[in-house]
Amino acid sequence: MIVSRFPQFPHYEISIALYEDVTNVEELRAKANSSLPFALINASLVFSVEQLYSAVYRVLIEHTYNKIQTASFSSECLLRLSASTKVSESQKFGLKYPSNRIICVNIEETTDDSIERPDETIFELVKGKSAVLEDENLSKKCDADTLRKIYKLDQTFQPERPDEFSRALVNAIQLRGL
Amino acid sequence: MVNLNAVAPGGGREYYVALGLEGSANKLGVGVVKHPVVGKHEGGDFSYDCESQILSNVRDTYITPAGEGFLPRDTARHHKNWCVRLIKQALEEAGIQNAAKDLDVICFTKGPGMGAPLHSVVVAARTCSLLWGVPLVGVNHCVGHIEMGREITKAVDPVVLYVSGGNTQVIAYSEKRYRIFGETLDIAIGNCLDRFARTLRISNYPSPGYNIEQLALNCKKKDTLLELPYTVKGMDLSMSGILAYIDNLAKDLFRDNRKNRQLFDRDSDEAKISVEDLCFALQENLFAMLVEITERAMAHVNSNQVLIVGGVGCNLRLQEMMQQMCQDRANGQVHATDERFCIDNGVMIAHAGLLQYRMGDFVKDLSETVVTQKFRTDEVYVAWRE
Amino acid sequence: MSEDVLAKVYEYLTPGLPVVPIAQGAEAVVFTSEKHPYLPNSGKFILKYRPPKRYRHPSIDKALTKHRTIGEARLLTKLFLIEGLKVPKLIACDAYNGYLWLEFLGEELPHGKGFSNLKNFLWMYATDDGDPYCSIVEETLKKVGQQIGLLHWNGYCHGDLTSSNIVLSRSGKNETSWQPYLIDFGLGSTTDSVEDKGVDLYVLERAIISTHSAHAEAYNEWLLKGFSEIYKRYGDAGEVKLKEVTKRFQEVRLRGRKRSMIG
Amino acid sequence: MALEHSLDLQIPFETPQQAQIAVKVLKPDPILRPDDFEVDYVSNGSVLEVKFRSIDDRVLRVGVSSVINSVKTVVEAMDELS
Repeated sequence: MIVSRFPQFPHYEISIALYEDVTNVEELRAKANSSLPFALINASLVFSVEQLYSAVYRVLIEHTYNKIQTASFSSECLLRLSASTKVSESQKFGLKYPSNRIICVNIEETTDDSIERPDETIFELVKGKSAVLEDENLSKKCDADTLRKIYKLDQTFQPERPDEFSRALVNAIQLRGL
Repeated sequence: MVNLNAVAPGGGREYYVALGLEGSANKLGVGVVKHPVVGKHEGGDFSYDCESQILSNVRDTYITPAGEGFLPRDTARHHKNWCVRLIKQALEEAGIQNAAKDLDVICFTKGPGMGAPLHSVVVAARTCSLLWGVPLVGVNHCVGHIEMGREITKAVDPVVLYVSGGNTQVIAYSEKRYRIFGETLDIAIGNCLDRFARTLRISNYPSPGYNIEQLALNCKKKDTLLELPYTVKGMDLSMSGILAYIDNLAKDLFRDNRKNRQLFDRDSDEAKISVEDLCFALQENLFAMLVEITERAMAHVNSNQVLIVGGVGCNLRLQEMMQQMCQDRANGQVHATDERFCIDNGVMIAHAGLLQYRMGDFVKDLSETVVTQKFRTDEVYVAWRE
Repeated sequence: MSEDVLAKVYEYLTPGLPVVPIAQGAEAVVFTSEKHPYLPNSGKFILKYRPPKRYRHPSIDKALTKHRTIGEARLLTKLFLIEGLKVPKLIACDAYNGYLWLEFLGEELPHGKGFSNLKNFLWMYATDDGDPYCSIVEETLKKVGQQIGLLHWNGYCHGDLTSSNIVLSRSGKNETSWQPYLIDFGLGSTTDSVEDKGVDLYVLERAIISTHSAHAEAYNEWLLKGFSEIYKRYGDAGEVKLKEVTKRFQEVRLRGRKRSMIG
Repeated sequence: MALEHSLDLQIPFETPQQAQIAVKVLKPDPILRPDDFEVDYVSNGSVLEVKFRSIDDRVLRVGVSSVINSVKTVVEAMDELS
């Protein structure tokens, strides 16, 4: 689990963790929409850490300066990952399609700006193996074809390096809805 | 090294005196300027500080009836009628009793401008030159504005916004030329305002632009601005589309065309927009574009000074906006002049022509005095600056 | 730079994200930051802020700021997808407030010659004992022309092509080859208009003439050469379009010189 | 087309010098349509002689009136300013 704060938003603590071989996906799906305070993201649609954080940054920008369009930080995370303005489309990033690799994102408003020791209990509902959240791990197991479809990247776009693919995703996330 | 004292003043005087004649558009202006011989001018670029004294500055404007513009032939006739009288008046006011002895040079506008009016004035200039045996200098009208503006405001090396009936340019000095960094791609700002004033059929006295400015001040709904096309293209701008757009609105307003819902309320059918609102919106939009391209040029040449010249430069709203732009830039300064110098005048031609004369550049053969409608600012070799 | 503008930016960013102002363009103030806005990476990043302009009516100002911030961000993402075209990477976009985060490009030129945009680069070779016609200059200008060629061929225009809006980057201090990047797309557009392209070329030509007049002829020739190379890659169709663009370019240039200036 | 329409003017000045000045003032300006209209100025003693030739009387009239207007300015300047 990684706990961090963005320098521009010191009063929000962002906890992110990647779980593999999750066994209780059905249970999580049932709870995802209502009772869970954190976002559950299908890890196979996350290509890079940059993609993920870029979406979280936009959640906080929208939250602070505009207004978030969904009920909670957790659903807003899915929305901001999506390239489409439709909320229903953003469900693809959740557990709409079964996946046993899940990324959990929790955004918490805090009174101070100190970084706490990771609180491993916040995601304890997820029954799976904690894995390292890093680009190599993500990109290797990522469903690139679906990502291309979601982000409307056709086959003429053939990046030489993985960071260029990631850049295309960040582009789409930053421009969504504008 | 620039030496402005290379040519000694005539008659053993300690100062130069120049007569300037301007008539490129509907203003006929005659002025007399005096430059004292100052030691510092021998070595270095002090062309912005000639310690010049204005001995006289007289002007007569050809005013057309409301709704009408000025045509070249009628304007030329006006200038012919008044030119000699104005020269006489300017010389008297300046205390010049013997022009042959007391003048160093006669300066006239060579261009750009309307051909026939320019010609009317140069005929008088040539005659005076031959009668008195005083040399002639042909001056670029735009350079006249720039040099007069620098002299009055002491702006050393400003970005110049030149806005008048015939010109809209953003200019900066570089390597012996006043170079044009941005300009209108179609009509000039003053032309745009004049033509809109004609559509509104408002008076051309003292000038159409001034009357638009006054109407804009009386706009009652300054918070809700009528949206107009905003057409900045890099450091250039285009205004014909905006004029066409607002002209149509004005015509619909006069025709009482209630189908135009931009103008008339859907429910009450009452006009939502007044002539004052149109004038306000037009000024806000056009001037925002002018200030923006000026700021672009400033950023490009790393300058923090602006000098506004030309007739539209009298507009206080434009000056205010330019001021606000400069306040937000490091050490930004705005220099503007009042109507005596902003509006076309003879003094500016005398001053710029005298700078040229002092660098040894004057007419050697009358064939060089043929006026020209098209004469770009950057064609002039600016010998008097480093 | 006005204190008000800086105060506003510092408040937006909070003390946790310190930035240093490096340039004030006409529209935007540019800052550098050592911190990335959302990644733990440190390095050098650009924050471009379009402050409200007091001089213009609030409704014009709001519309322009939003339109240009979004426009620039959108164009950067589209241009990134064009093979061979080099533009800075978009990191984040906050259109409501007029902020863009971008990748930092370029470097300080040696001997205090300033930041490595094309303008300073050309000045560097024009002053002291530099050779303004050396092969590095020629190569670089051709590459700049190619970048513009790629931009135009793919249906885009820059809208404000000046030598300050072209940044040169190289892989290392000893590397002699420079890669030009087009920056500052606030006035850019998606367009197939031959007129817009002609104006783009004219604006750049004039910028070169006004700031690098002594060598402008050769410089503009090299730029145009690079530009043409891109079009010529596309055979007859390319040649036809190239002719259209260069013909219009000459017309725009002529219009500029001959524009009637009568009141 | 030949320039068949013509008009000669003799304008008396007070002195030969004045007539010479008038020639010098009027001469430099180019004719806008040299194929349609020609004008020639000479001084003969204190008289300014102007010869006009034109393709038709309309062009002739416009040209003559323009020159007369200029001559008026010259004369006025001589009267008032010398």
